[in-house]
Amino acid sequence: MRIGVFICHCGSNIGGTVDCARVAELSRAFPDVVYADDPMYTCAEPGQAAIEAAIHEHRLDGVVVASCTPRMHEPTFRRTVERAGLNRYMFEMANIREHVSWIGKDKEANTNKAAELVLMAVEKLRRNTPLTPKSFDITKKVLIIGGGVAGIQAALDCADGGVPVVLVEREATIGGKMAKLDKTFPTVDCSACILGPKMVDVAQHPNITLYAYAEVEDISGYVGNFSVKIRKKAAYVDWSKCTGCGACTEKCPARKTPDAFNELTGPTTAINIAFPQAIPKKAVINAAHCRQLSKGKCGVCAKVCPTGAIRYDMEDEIVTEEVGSIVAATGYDLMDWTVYSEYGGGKYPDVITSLQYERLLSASGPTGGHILRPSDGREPKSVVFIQCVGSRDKSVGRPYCSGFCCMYTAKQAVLTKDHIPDSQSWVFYMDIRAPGKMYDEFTRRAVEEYGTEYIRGRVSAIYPDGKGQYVVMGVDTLLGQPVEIKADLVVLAVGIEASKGASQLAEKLRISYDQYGFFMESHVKLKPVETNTAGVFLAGVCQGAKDIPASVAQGSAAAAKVLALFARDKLESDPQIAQVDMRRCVNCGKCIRCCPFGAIKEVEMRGEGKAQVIETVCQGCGLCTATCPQGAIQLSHATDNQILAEVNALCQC
Amino acid sequence: MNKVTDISSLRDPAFTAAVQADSGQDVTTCYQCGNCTAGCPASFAYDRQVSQIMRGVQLGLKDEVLNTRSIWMCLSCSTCSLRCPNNIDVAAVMETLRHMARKEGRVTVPKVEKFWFSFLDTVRVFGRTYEIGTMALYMLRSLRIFTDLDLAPEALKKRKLGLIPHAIPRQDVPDDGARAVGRIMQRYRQRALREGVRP
Amino acid sequence: MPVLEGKELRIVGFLCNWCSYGGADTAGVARAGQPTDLRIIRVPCSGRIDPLFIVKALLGGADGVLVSGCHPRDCHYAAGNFYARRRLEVLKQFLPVLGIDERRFEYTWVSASEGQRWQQVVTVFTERIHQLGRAPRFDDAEPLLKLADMALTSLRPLGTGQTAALDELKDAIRAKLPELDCVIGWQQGYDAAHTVPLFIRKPEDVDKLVWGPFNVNNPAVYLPSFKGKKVGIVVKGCDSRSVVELLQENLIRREDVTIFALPCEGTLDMARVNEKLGRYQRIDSVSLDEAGATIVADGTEHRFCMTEYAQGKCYGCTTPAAVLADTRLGTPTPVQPGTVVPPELALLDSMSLEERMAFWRGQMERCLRCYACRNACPMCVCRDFCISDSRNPHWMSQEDSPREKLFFQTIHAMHLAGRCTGCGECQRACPVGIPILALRQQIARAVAQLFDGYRPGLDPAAVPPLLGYEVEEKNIHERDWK
Amino acid sequence: MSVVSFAYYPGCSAKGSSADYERSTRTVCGLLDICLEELPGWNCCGSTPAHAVDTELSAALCVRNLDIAAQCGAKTVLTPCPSCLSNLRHAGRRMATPEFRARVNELLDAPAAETLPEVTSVMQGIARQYDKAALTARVKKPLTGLRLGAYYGCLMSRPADLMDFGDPENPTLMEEMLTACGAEVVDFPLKTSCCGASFGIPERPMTARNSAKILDLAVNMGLDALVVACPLCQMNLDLRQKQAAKSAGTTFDLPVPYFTQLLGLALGAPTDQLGLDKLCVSLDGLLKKAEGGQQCG
Amino acid sequence: MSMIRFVTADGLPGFLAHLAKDGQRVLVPVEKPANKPSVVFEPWQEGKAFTLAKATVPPKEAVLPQCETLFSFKKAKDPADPARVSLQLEEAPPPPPTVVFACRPCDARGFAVLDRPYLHGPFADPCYKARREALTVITLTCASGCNTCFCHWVGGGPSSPEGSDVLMTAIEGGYVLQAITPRGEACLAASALPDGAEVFPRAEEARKAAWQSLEPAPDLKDAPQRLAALFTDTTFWQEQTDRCLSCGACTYFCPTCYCFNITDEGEGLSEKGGRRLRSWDNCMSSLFTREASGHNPRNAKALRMRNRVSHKFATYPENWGSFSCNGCGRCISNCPVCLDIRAIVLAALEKGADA
Repeated sequence: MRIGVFICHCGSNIGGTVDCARVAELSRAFPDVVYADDPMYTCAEPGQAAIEAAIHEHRLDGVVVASCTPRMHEPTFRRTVERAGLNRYMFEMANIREHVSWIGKDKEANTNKAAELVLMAVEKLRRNTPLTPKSFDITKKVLIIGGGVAGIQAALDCADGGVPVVLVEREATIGGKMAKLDKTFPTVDCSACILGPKMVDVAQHPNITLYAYAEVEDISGYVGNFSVKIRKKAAYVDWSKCTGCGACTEKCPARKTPDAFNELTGPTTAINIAFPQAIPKKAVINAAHCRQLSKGKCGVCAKVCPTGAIRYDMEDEIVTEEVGSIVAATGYDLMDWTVYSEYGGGKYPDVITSLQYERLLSASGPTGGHILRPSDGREPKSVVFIQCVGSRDKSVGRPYCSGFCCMYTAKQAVLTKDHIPDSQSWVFYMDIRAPGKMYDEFTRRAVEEYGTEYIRGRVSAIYPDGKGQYVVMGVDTLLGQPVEIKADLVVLAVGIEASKGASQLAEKLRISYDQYGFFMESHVKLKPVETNTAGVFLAGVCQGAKDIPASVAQGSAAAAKVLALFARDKLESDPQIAQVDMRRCVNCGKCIRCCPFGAIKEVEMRGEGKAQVIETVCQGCGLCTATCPQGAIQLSHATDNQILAEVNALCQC
Repeated sequence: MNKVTDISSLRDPAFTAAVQADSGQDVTTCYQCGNCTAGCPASFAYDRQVSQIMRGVQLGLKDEVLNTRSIWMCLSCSTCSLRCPNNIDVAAVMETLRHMARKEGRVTVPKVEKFWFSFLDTVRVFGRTYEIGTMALYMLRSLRIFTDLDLAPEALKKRKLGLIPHAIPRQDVPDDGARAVGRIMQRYRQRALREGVRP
Repeated sequence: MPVLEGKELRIVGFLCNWCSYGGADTAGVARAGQPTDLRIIRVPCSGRIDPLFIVKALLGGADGVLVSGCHPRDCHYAAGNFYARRRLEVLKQFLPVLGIDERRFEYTWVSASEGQRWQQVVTVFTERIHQLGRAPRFDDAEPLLKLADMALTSLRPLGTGQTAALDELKDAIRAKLPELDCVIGWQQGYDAAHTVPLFIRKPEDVDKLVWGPFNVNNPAVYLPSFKGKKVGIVVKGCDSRSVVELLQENLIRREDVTIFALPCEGTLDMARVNEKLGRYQRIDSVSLDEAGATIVADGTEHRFCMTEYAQGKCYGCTTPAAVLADTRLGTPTPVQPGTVVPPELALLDSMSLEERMAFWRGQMERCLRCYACRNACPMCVCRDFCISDSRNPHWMSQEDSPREKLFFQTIHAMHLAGRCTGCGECQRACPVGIPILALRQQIARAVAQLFDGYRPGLDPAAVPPLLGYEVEEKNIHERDWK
Repeated sequence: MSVVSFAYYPGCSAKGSSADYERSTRTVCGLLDICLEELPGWNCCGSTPAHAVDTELSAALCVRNLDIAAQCGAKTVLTPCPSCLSNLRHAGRRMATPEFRARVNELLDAPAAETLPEVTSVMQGIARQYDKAALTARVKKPLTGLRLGAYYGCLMSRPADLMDFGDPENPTLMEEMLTACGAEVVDFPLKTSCCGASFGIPERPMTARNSAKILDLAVNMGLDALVVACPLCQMNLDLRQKQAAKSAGTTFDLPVPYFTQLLGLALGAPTDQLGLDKLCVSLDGLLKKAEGGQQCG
Repeated sequence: MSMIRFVTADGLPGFLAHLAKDGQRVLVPVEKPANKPSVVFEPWQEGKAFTLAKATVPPKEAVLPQCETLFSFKKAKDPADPARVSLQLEEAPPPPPTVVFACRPCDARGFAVLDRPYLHGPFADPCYKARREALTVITLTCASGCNTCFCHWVGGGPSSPEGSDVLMTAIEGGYVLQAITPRGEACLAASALPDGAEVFPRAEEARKAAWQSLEPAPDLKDAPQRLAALFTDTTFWQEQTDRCLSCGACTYFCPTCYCFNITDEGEGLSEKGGRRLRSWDNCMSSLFTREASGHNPRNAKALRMRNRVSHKFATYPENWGSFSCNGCGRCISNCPVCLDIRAIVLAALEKGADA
């Protein structure tokens, strides 16, 4: 073999702590290496051109690039060698940036380590074989999980692009958190007015199948051919008959049912339609509070329903959908702020969350859009907003910034002044994060036009003063003094966390998630919509904190990814899959037994049973290779001999 | 207050490191939210707020920090530690600073230290606290005769303060208990002197 | 390339591409400083990691091996790490019997987001390896030879099968023979003190069948070669476990096999019998009584009491009666509850790590790589395609170094993990008497301990432990990285 | 229930300023079949002054007591005083560090026992034997009609991992006990605020202001009494109540009894065995109210 | 009469020390303690315990090691043009002069069997030749036969001198050493051992007694032709090999099996360099005849057994005029299933007689 080695300086990123020229020099002594160079930036256009030129000039049939992580540029360089006429798998990378130059300061050790990593790559490359992908048919249909604004946007864009969409929403209505908001920053326009039409579009779009009050039960398959089981939860109402007239909700006697849509700021009925603009506008019975379902006597709704839609005997139903791609848009939940005992831990009725405050502000909320204290229904005159409750707080395990609280707090302060002109708002903050378009201007308006007092510091404790008000013990670090404020109402900007069940869904999707449950994108900067599982994309806050415009943008971005994927009629399967050496196979069946994908079947060959890999099903994990005792099944590009060559490059005493 | 601090020359990284090592706290994680100050029951008696002291430690401003009244007025109630969003045991930092100041002989609020010594003196002699004794010693030390005199009638009436020192009864332990305590204090004192710190 | 003398030690890492390799990248992006010793080999999944790679590295001069994959439940391939966890844990418990400090091998889980955790893992592991220092090299060990203590007490009475229902058995075989291609049993070998496998094809062959303490061979070894044919087999209790294990792995079909069983009262350790008989030309007589055998050779009488001369495995045997049988004759032998540490394993247990390495160094010198051990093993299913003599994959060379030979024993032992029934044929077959059974016994002990006392060959319906997993492993716990 | 016995460390104030706490503790434990065996020859834990001066000195003073308990074979030591509890527990924990242990042993007459007993508060000790229902079953004179607040002070519940009192911001054990005694217990938001501690002598405004804040809220909430578990808190809130009132420019008349005193009343102990006479703000009004409640109830 | 020397039992170590001087490798039987003890040939060292028991493993290693490096190679790259690689061969060092001490007549005859193909055919194997020419064989005659050995069936016997340079026979009080070849004479002449002509008759008596103790041997002269006739009778071979496990115990412990395999290991560029290895091969293994295409002319173990037995008792005699089996019986005693080559040959004779 004739191998070329390229040791990238990556500017000073590698060159700063690795003697790249020395590594190149050492590489020239490695087996089959006929050319080695140390370019400044290998991934840049000139760097790639140099590789192509070297392939031609030195008749290379294999290339090793030592630079950053292969998770970043392996595809780039594979295309490079392909352009120069090599098979793309005749290429290996040595990671001398993330694994060497960035983590060690000792230049001698780094240089030696880099050379060894190159040697390992060379030894592996010498055992590489050209691989050719196979193509397979795909199902051009997309599953979108979550019907918040990000999921809605992704659904509409996909549907408009001609792709059939299956939209699954856990709640009885789509709309997500945005549907609960009164107004949106920085324009202070009505949330329902801008989201409502999109929700209606979802309901009416011929390409969209909506499963509301449903959850994804199980996902199998792979990009292009996923099979999804969806659990349609029992609503106890036949939605094909329900017209959303609301007669049932008027007569329902269980009037103390907690109202999740209103963030528990007021009660509702056991049979309920979340809010007037709900999509689908269908009733759902809360079984735990329904007298008929919990105690077996009532049946009022069934009596009053004009279409006979009530079905107390309804059970969950599982439906299966075949799709080619999946967009996860599961959004977020507020963290459980009651861990803050110093803020009463939920004991004080007038210490509420900002989302609850939205419901108090909203005309469709329990107070009809009037700000009234939950404790006594009085209009508050002194409202204290506390930011970063459960954000940037390691002591409650939430060290990250929730991203949008600064902005909505400013908005809520503005709205408070609008609603109650003689009120005074106070905002305790640590830093104001307002980097969006018109954002900083908006926060300034809250101060300059609406007289909101921003106090730089956290709040140590809140307690009722025994006379109807709350003492807020804070600090003004700019003043260098502790401060106390008597408040009528305290609104906590509670931090966000991944929505409930996010990690379980990630496991079903076989995607990664961080320790807080947010889904991992493929690359934090360059692949923010992709996941490491082909065909699965992310939209909205499920990937990390972001506001509405960013969520909508990512919804559209995910849709673009889906449309791009479906622009092809066939997909190419990764050829890095297992292959059976039929002669070695003794048909012991161990590989078939442990393959997680059912990608190995038994076939008959000349009267003997043999294992055979189904190429489009195999995902290339190599479990079979590690299992097969006689080494008859080998994972291409990670064969026993290739890994042994890497081991032997290091361990040959 | 109104002075310009030349941070570049006053900065003492070794001081920051020493505080971190002795207290076991990573002060770099403090992001100056001020929550310690917000909850501090002694803040009104401070010349520098606790969050400002944390800032001083971060910057390595040794004199600024060790010469404060605040480290002497700290109540050790740990409210700051409890509420710190970065899990810093701020009270431990304050106590460390107090120990450092004392060992260097910097006692900005001598009366507090005098009270401690008065207390510990009775313990050394009797093995247990002797409240009247403590007060008497403290009055001697601080030359403040009128301390709490307003309470005396009530306290005496209710026999709140024992007039007789309640030392460790001799019959309780084979070796005189009070003397054992005295020996502990004595050893401590000798060791401190040997190690060159103020006992 | 050699390690940087005085600075580094040789540490090899195997990281899954999706989580831990990404985690190491994340650490790099965060400039999370780490010791430089580690060299990372990127594999698609921790499930891809054959534990033998790790042994290969450790025997080849690695001072430490670190494996990291996705956290349980987070595997990119759904379950690869669940399998890896079991296999790697078994390996970890196996290494000490070779004389390798198990602390030199560690496995853990690091996700792509856990750069800090990765930094911690690398730092802690590297520190640990530096504390342990350079790994002792197998080739440097001074050979040490020690003997297993065979003075053992048995869990059940040992005898010579005097009252066994041999005639009824013969009748049963005769009756069944027309339906079968062959029935495998035992017959007298080159003299009366040795038996060999018998293949009964004709009714008159049945008369050759013998039963007694000389029936040492495990006839189950022949079953897979009869796959697809109807075959009968006469078994001792231990042999029946091999049959069950073969059934469990679908290497034979239940409907093809007819099992004849007599309760076994123990078999003789022919190694020690031959040793005592010494060089002789003729066996004059062999007489059996309930307690043992009396052999007269070249006019000299030798007495072999079963309690003294049984095979090592017989003392701890809890399955003198067949686990599975179609025709079962005679009354089963009672077994006391309890466990006996097999003598070979007890010997290894009594040694320090250094001594164990020296022990194997000494034992392996005389191995000729004849592979009698492998071929006598009923669970060695690869047969003609063993990776020990293959170039692709190229696990082993033809070199005759003790290290290479021990590596083969490790391959065999690891491939038997969760499958070895402890029949001991490997060791019995070894012409030069290397106590290789100890390696299998250690694996079996680890499997039993990790998987709730699992013993291979008892239940044809059980899933072999290393071909299955539990999402929550009861006895495998994530290690602390502080 | 059979009699259980614990080693007992009264703390110095028990012999002086909080003799009533000591008295009522012993009475209540007696009524509850909890035998308290006072450690022979115990010494002062060093309180705040010792640890303010030096951690090792503080630990040495504490460990001497723990060592005595260990010699007596005690597994658990009860103490009524949160300050003593905190010091003893801190010392016990720090002794797990070999270097620290060595430094402390240098100060002692003889090296301390390897295993030192655990220390717990009298309150937790009682709760370990009696859950709410079991306590209610022992109540002879319920405190019906009394509106009480529970005040723990700053030391009792923190640091949380050391003091083991549940939520350090919101301990509820005392409330449970008082509720078991039949009183109406309202959640007192400043239950873990600092009263000013031992600064009463060197820096009177410290105790005065902090105590005033607590007393003020208690009065605003309409409490009949603020129940305490700490000798120092009790002194600051009761003996120094006038100082506090003066600093706040107001007057207070709020009884501040120990929880053991109220427990004793509920369990039917004679008032003279509870040291009620030592309280500066008398409980008389309260007692009358309770009796009235009992009559009504 | 040839040179005769005598050595007392106590004098053996001294004699070995004499042999070992000048760096000569003296391979002596050494017992390896185990529950199944084995005896292997190992280089003698001062103070090292040895035995005179028949070895489990024959001394074939002296001339045909289990694995030998034929040569090693290193590659060097031209720093100016890494594509230019020069290869440097390193011949294996010349073998040390070796004495095999106290092997048995069957073992010594083994060397004679190996000599024919390796030295007397159209091509002499240089590696073998070098080792063989540096070899002195001192053989201890057997006092008796044993249950598995049958040297006298195949032309040997308990005191057969074939292949030996010196024959050594135990008599009371010591051993009589008889030079058989000039090399043996030189060996004895150089020693300080006293003359043993006086006691030689006692040695002859012992040898005679050994011969007399043997069971009568069957006549195998028809074996080559009978076996050849059975070549196509696969049923015969299947019946004979039912219990064979296809391991290599019979061939690897055989003093006359000489098949080998050649593999290259290692990299010319690595520090250790590359090695061309010659290692024993085993005709009982399926791999022995597996072709690159995957086709295997001896797929069944019966066919492989046919090869082994036929080679020893038919084709080798056809080529070289004598059996290649020397009747040491190790293939029987070491076989995990006690497969008995004697029985196969006898069955072939019987079957041929029937026909």
